[in-house]
Amino acid sequence: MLDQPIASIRGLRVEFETKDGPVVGVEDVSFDINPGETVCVVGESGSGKSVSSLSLMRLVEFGGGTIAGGQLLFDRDGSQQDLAKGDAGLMRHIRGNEIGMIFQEPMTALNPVFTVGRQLTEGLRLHKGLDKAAAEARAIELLKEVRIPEAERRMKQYPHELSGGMRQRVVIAMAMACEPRLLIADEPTTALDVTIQAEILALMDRLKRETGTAVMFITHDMAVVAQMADRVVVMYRGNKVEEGPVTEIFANPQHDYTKALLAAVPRLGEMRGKPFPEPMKLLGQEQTEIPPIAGTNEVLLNVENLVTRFPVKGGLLRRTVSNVHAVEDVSFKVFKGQTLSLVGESGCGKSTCGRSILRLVEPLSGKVEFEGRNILGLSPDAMHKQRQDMQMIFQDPFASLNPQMVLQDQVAEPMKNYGLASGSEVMDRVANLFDRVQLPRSFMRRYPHEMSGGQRQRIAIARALALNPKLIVADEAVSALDVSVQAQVLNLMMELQSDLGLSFLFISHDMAVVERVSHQVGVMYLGRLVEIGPRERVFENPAHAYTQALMQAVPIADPTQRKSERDLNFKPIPSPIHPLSYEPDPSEYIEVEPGHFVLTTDSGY
Amino acid sequence: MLTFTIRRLILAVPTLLFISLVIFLLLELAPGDPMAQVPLTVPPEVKEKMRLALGLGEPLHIRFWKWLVQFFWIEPQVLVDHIFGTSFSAGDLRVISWQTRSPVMDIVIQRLPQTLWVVGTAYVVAILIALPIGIYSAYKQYSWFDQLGTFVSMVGFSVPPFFSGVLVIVIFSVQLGWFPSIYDTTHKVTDWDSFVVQLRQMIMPVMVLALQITAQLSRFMRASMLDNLNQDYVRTARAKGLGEYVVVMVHVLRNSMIPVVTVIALGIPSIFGGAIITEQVFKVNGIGQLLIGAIEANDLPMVQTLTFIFAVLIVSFNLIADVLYGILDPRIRYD
Amino acid sequence: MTEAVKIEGPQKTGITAEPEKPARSQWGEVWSQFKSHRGALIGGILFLLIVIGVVFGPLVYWNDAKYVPTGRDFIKLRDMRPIYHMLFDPSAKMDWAYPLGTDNLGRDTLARLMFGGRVSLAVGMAAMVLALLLGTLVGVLSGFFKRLDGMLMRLTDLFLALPLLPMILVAAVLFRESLALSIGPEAGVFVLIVCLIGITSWMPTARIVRGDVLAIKEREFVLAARSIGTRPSGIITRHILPNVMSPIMVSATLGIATAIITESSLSFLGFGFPPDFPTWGRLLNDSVDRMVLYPERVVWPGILISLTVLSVNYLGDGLRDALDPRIRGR
Amino acid sequence: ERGADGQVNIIYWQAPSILNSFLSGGTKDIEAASLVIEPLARYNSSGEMVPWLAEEVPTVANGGVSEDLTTITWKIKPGILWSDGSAFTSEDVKFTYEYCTHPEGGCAQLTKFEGVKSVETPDDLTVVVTFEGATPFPYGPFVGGESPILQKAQFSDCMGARAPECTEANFNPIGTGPFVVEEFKPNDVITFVANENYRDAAKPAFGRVLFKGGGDATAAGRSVLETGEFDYAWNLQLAPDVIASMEAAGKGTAVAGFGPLVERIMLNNTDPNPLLDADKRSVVGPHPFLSDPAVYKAMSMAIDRPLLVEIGYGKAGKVTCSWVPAPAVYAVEIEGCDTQDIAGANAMLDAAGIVDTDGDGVREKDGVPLKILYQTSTNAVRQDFQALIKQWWSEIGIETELRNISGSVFFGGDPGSPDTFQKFYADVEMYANTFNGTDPQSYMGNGLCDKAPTPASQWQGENISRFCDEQFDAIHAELSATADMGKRVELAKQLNTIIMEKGGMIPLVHRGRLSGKANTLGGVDLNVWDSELWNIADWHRMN
Ligand SMILES: Nc1ncnc2c1ncn2[C@@H]1O[C@H](COP(=O)(O)OP(=O)(O)OP(=O)(O)O)[C@@H](O)[C@H]1O
Ligand SMILES: Nc1ncnc2c1ncn2[C@@H]1O[C@H](COP(=O)(O)OP(=O)(O)OP(=O)(O)O)[C@@H](O)[C@H]1O
Ligand SMILES: [Mg+2]
Ligand SMILES: [Mg+2]
Repeated sequence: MLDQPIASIRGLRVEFETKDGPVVGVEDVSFDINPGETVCVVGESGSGKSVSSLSLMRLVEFGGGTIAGGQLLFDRDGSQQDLAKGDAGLMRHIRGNEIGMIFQEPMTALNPVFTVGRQLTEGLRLHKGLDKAAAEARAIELLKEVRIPEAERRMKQYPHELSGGMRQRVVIAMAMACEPRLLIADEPTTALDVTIQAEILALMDRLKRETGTAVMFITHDMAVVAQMADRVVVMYRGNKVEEGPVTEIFANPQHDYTKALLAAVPRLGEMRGKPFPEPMKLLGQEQTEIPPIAGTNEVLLNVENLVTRFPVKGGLLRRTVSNVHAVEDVSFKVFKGQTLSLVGESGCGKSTCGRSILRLVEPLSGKVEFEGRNILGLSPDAMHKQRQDMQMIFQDPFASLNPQMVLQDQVAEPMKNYGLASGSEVMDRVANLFDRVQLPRSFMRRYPHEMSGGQRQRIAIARALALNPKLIVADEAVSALDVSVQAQVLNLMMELQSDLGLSFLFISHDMAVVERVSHQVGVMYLGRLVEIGPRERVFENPAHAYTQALMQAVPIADPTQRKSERDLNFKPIPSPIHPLSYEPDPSEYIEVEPGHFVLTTDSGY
Repeated sequence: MLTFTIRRLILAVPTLLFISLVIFLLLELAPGDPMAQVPLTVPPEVKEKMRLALGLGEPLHIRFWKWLVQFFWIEPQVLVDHIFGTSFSAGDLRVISWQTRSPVMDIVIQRLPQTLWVVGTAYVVAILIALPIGIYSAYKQYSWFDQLGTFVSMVGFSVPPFFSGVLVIVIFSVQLGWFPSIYDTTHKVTDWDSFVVQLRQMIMPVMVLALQITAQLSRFMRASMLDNLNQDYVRTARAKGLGEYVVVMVHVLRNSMIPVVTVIALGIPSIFGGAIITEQVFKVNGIGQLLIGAIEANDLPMVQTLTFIFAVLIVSFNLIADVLYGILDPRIRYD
Repeated sequence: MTEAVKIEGPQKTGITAEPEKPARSQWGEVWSQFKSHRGALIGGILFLLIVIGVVFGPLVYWNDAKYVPTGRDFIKLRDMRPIYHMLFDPSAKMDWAYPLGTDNLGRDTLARLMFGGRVSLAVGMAAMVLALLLGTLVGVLSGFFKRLDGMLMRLTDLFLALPLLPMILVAAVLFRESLALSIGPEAGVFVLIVCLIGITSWMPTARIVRGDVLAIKEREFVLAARSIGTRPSGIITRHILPNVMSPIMVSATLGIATAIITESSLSFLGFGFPPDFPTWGRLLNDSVDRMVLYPERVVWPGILISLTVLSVNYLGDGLRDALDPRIRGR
Repeated sequence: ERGADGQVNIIYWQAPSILNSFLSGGTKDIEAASLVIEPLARYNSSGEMVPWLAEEVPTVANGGVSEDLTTITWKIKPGILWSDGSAFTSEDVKFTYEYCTHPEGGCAQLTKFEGVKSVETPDDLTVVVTFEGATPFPYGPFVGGESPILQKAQFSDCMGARAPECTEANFNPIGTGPFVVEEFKPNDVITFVANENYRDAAKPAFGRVLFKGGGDATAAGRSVLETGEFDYAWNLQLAPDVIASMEAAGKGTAVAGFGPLVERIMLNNTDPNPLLDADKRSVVGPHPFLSDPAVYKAMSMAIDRPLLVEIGYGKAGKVTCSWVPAPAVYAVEIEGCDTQDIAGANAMLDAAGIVDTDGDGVREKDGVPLKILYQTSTNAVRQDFQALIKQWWSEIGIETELRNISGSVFFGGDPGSPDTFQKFYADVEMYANTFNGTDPQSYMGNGLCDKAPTPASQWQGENISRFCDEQFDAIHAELSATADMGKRVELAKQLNTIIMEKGGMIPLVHRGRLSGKANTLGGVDLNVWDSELWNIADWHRMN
C-alpha cells in the first residue's frame, strides 16, 4: 500500500462557464500525493492551485466549474477510485471523512452564527456516527490537540470571539476531526501574522507526523514551502511547470518560472552587511541598475510622544468608559530620502500610528513635525494643504480603489482636489504617472476590477505620487501581493525613492521585506515602540525580547533551515483596552548602540 | 445589549412625544369637521352646539395636554383597573371618540381580534409561502422557477388590492359561491364547524393580503440567500461532507434569516395597523377600517390615538428588530 | 417593507489573467452589458413602447379622451365592446373606430388609456425620483455624518407613523390654491400629488441607503480619498453615491409601482386630478363596479400597470448590472 | 309568531356609531336606533302621520291641538312597556325634552324642539307641549324617527356634559321598539334580539337582527342582490346598469321611494374669484356672468335631464325642475324641463349678446369669458354627471373646469378649509338636499338673504347660492304666518318658482332612495319620510 499514491491527479482540466464563454481554470495538471508526505503546490495567484484542490473534493462544481477532463484517482482500501466520476453520495462520504480541507480565510471559513462546538461536532456525528456527548468529548480532545487553551469554554463560543490564529486552529481541528488520510490546506496561513503563522505551521507539521496523514499544502509563499514541503509542485497559468523534492527545487530550479519565483523571494539575512536598501534582482525583466539608496540625514518628519486612543463608549449615556490605547508614547524620526519601517503583530497600532501622522485619525497628544511645522496644530484648511506633501498607500489594493471609477479619474482626483492642473494637462500628467509606475497608458480607462493586484497597487502608488509628496506612508503596501508582484512593487518604490528622494514610512509585518527596504526599523508592541534603530543593527542584534521572538518566528526560504516547534515561544497579546483611570507610564529607552534604542520600561510583553 | 435596549427605550420617549405633537398639529391643520356626516337638514347653529359639546371650542394646547394626560395617565389606570379590579380611574374622563362618544381604547380593543386574525394570518401565510420560494429561487438562481417567481411577485406587487379583492369576490363568492363576500365579525369559534366557517370567511382577505406580502418577502429571502450562498463557510460546510439539504437549510438559511427576520419584525406594526383597503373590500372592520372611518368622520381623538399607537408600534418594532439582529447574529454586540 | 432586494451573482474567485481587450468607451460598455441582459432588453423595449404609446399615441389617435358624445350619439356610442369581442360574441356592440370600446359615458377607452398613461407614468416617475432623492439624501447624511444619524432616523420613524390622508388634506389646504393659481389647476395637482407621494415613500430607501453607506464608509477607498484631500462633499458624490446605486435602483423600480398605485388610491379617496382627467389607477378603480359586465375596462389598465412595473423592474435589474463595472467586466 | 322567522341580515354601508339619535344626526345611527326607540307618532310610507306610541295624532279637529295653535296634547297608548319591563310614562317623554334641550348636551335634534316653551305631564299617559307662539305645524317634538323617546331611568344621569360618559346607555338604549340590542360594536356590527315586552305579542316575526355596517354601496348591493348573504341593503347609490346587472342574479330586487331629495347645481350669486381676498371672496356680488338670466337659463336648457336620470339613477330618479318636488302639491312644472335644447340655449346666449368675440370657442360677457369651476363631492355618479354636463356646456360655448372633493371635507363645516360647500369657492357646485317631514317652510328659508354664509358667521348659513331677492324674503315671511293649508301651498310654489327663475339653482334630478331587499324578505315598505326600518316589526320571511 505504501508504494501506491493516496491520490493522484491525472490530466485535470477544469472549465468555468461565464458570460463571455468558457474560461479554463486549470488546463492540464497531473501529480501524485503519497501517504505521509507533504506536497506543496505553489504558484502565483490565479494559477489554478485552489481550483485543483477543490476539484479533488469535487467542490468546484458549486462554484460554477466543471471537470472537463482527467482523472482524480483516490486510493480506497487499495483500489483506485476515480473521484471525477463519483456520485454525490460517495463524495459526501469522502469529504471530511477521508479528505479534510483547510481554507485560506479563517475569518470567513467558519459559519458566524454557530458555536465552534457545533461546527466541530457536525462532521463527527455525520461520519463517525457519534452521539452528541461523544462527539463533544472528541471535539474537546481535538481542540486540545491543536493546543487551543481552555478547550471546553471555546466549544460554546462563536467564531468571532476567537482570534484569527485560534480560528484557524479550529478549522484545522475540523479538518482533522475524522482522521482523514489526506489533508488539503489551501493557503492556511496567508492571512495570519508571522508569529501565528509559525505556530500553525508547526502545529500542522506535528499533526502530520503524529497521524501520518498526507498533506497537500497550497501556498504562494516560498518561505512556507521551505518549511513544510517534502515535494513541491509549481503551477503557472493552469499548468504544472515543475515538480520535485523540496531541496531540489530550491537548490536547482529548472523551469524559468520557478527560477523567477525564487529570485523574487526576499530572504531574511540576505541584506546582512549591506547598510542601505537596494532593489532585488528579478529574472526575466529588463532592469535599470539602481545603486543602494543612501538617503540624507535631514529630518523630514519628527514624531514625539504620539498618543492615540480610541474611546470605547458604553453605559446608558454612551459615555466613554474606557480607551483603546492604540498608540502609546511613540517617538521617531524619518529622514529625507530614507525609509523607516514599523513592524509588529496585528493590532499593535502600526496603522493607527501612520494614520495619526496624516491626521486621518486624530491623535490625543504628542507632536508631529513635518519640515519643522507642527501638524497637529493646523486648522482643517491648512491640514488640507499639508496633505499634498504627505500621502498614503493602503494595504488592500482591492479595497483602496473605488470600484466604480475608471483608473485615470482616480489618479487625477488628487490633482483636481488641489486644482494642480486643469483640462488636458490633467490627463497628460496622469499618463506620465502611468508611465512612472510602469503601467501601459491603455489601462487608463479601465476599472479596478480589470486589473491584477499588483497593477492595482501601482495605481495606488500613482495616485499617491500625483501630488508630488515628500513623505509616503505605505501601510502594508505589499502584503496582499504575490511574491513576484511584491518584488516588482518594492523595486518600483525603491526606484521612486532614489529618483525623487521620497521618504517612506513603511508599515509591514513581513520581516524579510522590511529588511530589504528600510534604513531604519521600529518594532511595535501593544502601541509602543519597543525597539528602534538602523535596520542592520536591529536585525543583527535584536535587543528586546519581543524583537528576538519575532525574528525567531520568521520562516526562512531555505529548506535547510527549518524551524521546530520548540523554538517558538509566544504569549497572546494582552488587550490594549484600559479603563479611563489607567495612566500608562512614559516610555524610556536606552541606547544600546549608536542610534539603536530599546525600551526599558514595561511594554506588556 | 441590555443597556442598548434601555437607552433606546429612554430615547424613545422624547421621540414619541414629538411624534404625537406632530400628529396632533397635522390633524389640527387638516380640514374636516366631525359634523360632516350629520345631514344637511340639521341647521348650522345646532351643529355648532354639537361641536362645542365635543370640546372643540377649547384652544389647541389645552386639548393636546388633555389628550396627553388622558392617554398616558388615565388609560393605563383603566387597564390596571381592568386587570386587578381596582378603581383608580373611576370618574376620570378617558379619551372619548367623537363619533361614538365612547372611550377610544375600548373600540380599539374590540377591533384588534379581527385585524389580528385576518392580517396576522395573512402575514404568517405569506411568510410560510415566501420563505421556501425565496430559498428555492436563490438556490436555483436563473432557473425557470426563479424567473417565474420574479414574474409572479412583480405582478403581485403591482396589482392593487381594491382590484384583486373585488376580483376574488366576483370569482369565489358571486360566481362559485364558495366563500362569503362579507366578513362576519360576530362569528365566534367554538367548535370544529364554526372554525371551518371562520376559515371560509378568512380565506379571501388572507389570500389578497398574502399575495402582496409574499411578493416582497420572497424577494428579500432570495437576495439574502444569494448573499450567503457564496460565502466561504458554505464551502467549509460542504468540505465536511454535509449533504446539500443540511448545507442550505441549516448553514445558509440560518445566516440568511438574520436580515429577513428583522424585515419581518419591521413589518409587524403594519399587522396591527390593519390593511385599510382590504379591510374595506371584505368588510373586515378591523383597525384599518376604524382609522379610515375616523379620518372620514374627522374623529380626531380616534385618529390621534390610533396613529399614536401605530407610532409606538413602529418605534418599538424598530427597536425589537435591532435587538433581534443582535440576538440572531452573534457578531453584533450593542453596548 | 419595501426594502432592498439585493441580487448578486456568484462571486468571482481569483483574478483572471490580464485582460487584454481593447478599451472601449464607458457608455459603450454599459450599453453592451445592458444588451447582453435579455430580461433588461425586453423590459427596456417594452417600457419604451409604453412610453412612446402614451406620449405619441394621443397625437395620432383619432378619438379624444375627454370627448363625451351628446344627443342621440350618446346612446349609440356608450358601452361599446372592444373589437376582439367579435371572436366570441359577434352580436356585441362594437365599432372599428373604437378598438377597445367605450365606457358608460361613451368615452373612448383606448384614448383614455393612452391619456391616463401619460399622467400615471409622469406621476410614477416624478414621485419615484423625488422619493429617491429624499431617501438618498437622508440615508447618505445619516450614514455619513454620525451626528445627524440619530435625529434623521427618528425623523424617518416619524414619517413612517404619519397617516397619509390627513397629510393630503393639509397639503390641499395649504398649497392647492396657490399652486393652481401660479401653474394652473392640473399642473398644480400634479406637483402636489408628486410631492405627497414622494414625501410619504422615501423612508425605506433612506433606511437601505443608510445601511449601505455605513458599510461603504468603512471601506478603505473612502479613507484613501480622504488622504488625497477629497472633501466630504466629494467623498459623498464621487465615492459613496456610485457605490450605493444598486439598492437605489431596486427602490426605484419598486417605487414606480407604489407611486402609480398610491395615485390611484388618492383618487379613490377623493383627492387627485380633476374627475375628467383619467389615470390608469382611476380607470381601474372606476371600472371595478362593472367588472363582470365589462371586464376589459379593468383588465387593460391592470395589465398596463403590471406591465410597466414589470418592465421597469427588469430594466432596473439590467441597468444596475450594466452600471456596476464589476459585473460588467464578467 | 314572535321570533319564528329566525334572523334577518341588514347591511348599511355606512356603519352606525352610536344608538342615541340625539347625540348623532347621522341617518345611519337614527335608522339603526329606530329598531329600539320610538316616537309618539311617525310618517308612513306615503308621508302621512300615523300614531305610534300615542293613541292618535292630535289635531285641531280632534281637540289635541289648541285653537290658538300654542299647545298640543298627546295621549299615550296605555300598557306600553320598556324592554326592561317597566312602564312607559309621560315622564319619559318630558325627560326626553329636557335631555335634548340641555344647553351643554349638544343635542343633534334641537330643532325639533324649537319654539317649545314647556312640556307638561298632567298624568302618566298625557303629555302637553306648549309653544312660545302660534305654531301651525306643531308636530316637531316626539314625531318621526329623529325624535324618539328615551327612558328616563336609564338616561337621568347622562344630562348635558355627561352625555358622552354614558357609553353603555348610548350603545344599548332601553326602548319600546320591537328589538333589543344584544351586542353593539360601534362602526361595525349590531346584533338585536326580539323585545320580549313588545306591545304586539305576535311581532316581530324575526327573532334576531344582524345589522352590519361598513364597506361601500357596491359591496352592499352585491351581498343582497348577487350572493344573497344579506336580506336588506340601504341606500344603493349605484349606476342603474350596475344595479340591473346585480338584479339579474335573481336573489333580490331594488326598491325605490321618493322624498323631497333633489340633486341640483347651485349657482354662485357672488364672485368666487380666487384673486379676491378671503373676506370678499364668495361674499360680494354679483357674479360676473352667472347673474345674467340668459346664462343660467341657457345652462339649464343645455342639460339633458332624462339622460342624467338614466345614467345615474335609473328607477331611483325622476326628471325635475323643482326645488321641492315632493310632496307633490308643492312641485312646480317648468316647460322644457325634460328636453335638452342646445340650439335654443345658443340662441338665447346670442340674443343676450354673449358671444365668442375672440374665437377661442368660449363666449364672453362684457369681456369676461364664460369659464366655470364646477365642484362637487367625490362619488362615481356625480363625476359622471360632471363629465356629461361639462360636454354639454362646452357645446354652448361655456368652458368648465371640474373638481371633486372628498365628502368629509366638502360637507364638513371647517372654516379653515377652502373646499367646503358653504364657502363655495367655485362658480357652481352640485349636491343634493332635502328636508324632514312634509312641511317645506323652514327648508325654503334656505333662500333668505340673511342666511348666506359669510366670514362673520364663520361661513355657517344655509343659503349656499347666496341668493338674495326682496320678493322672495317677503313671500317667505308671509308663509311663516299662514296656517291655511291651501294658501301655504300657493306661497311655497311661488317661492319654488322664484328661486328657479332668478338664478338660485338648476335642479337636475329628483332622487329617490334605492334600497335592495332579498326576494324572500316580506313586509318591506320603503319609507322616505321616516326611518327605512320603521316597520321592521312587520318584516317576515317568505318562501
Ligand atoms: N467560479 C469561477 N468562475 C470563473 N472562473 C474561475 C472561478 N474560480 C476560479 N476561476 C478561474 O480559475 C483560475 C484559477 O483560479 P484559482 O482560484 O485556482 O487560483 P489560485 O491559484 O488559487 O490563486 P490564489 O492564490 O489567488 O488563490 C483563475 O484564472 C480564475 O479566474
Ligand atoms: N477606529 C477605531 N476605533 C476603535 N479602535 C480602533 C480603531 N482603529 C483601530 N483600533 C484599535 O487600535 C488598535 C491598533 O490598531 P491598528 O489598526 O493600528 O493595528 P495594526 O498594527 O495596524 O494591525 P494590522 O496589522 O492588523 O493592520 C487595535 O486594537 C484596534 O482594534
Ligand atoms: Mg486560491
Ligand atoms: Mg494595520
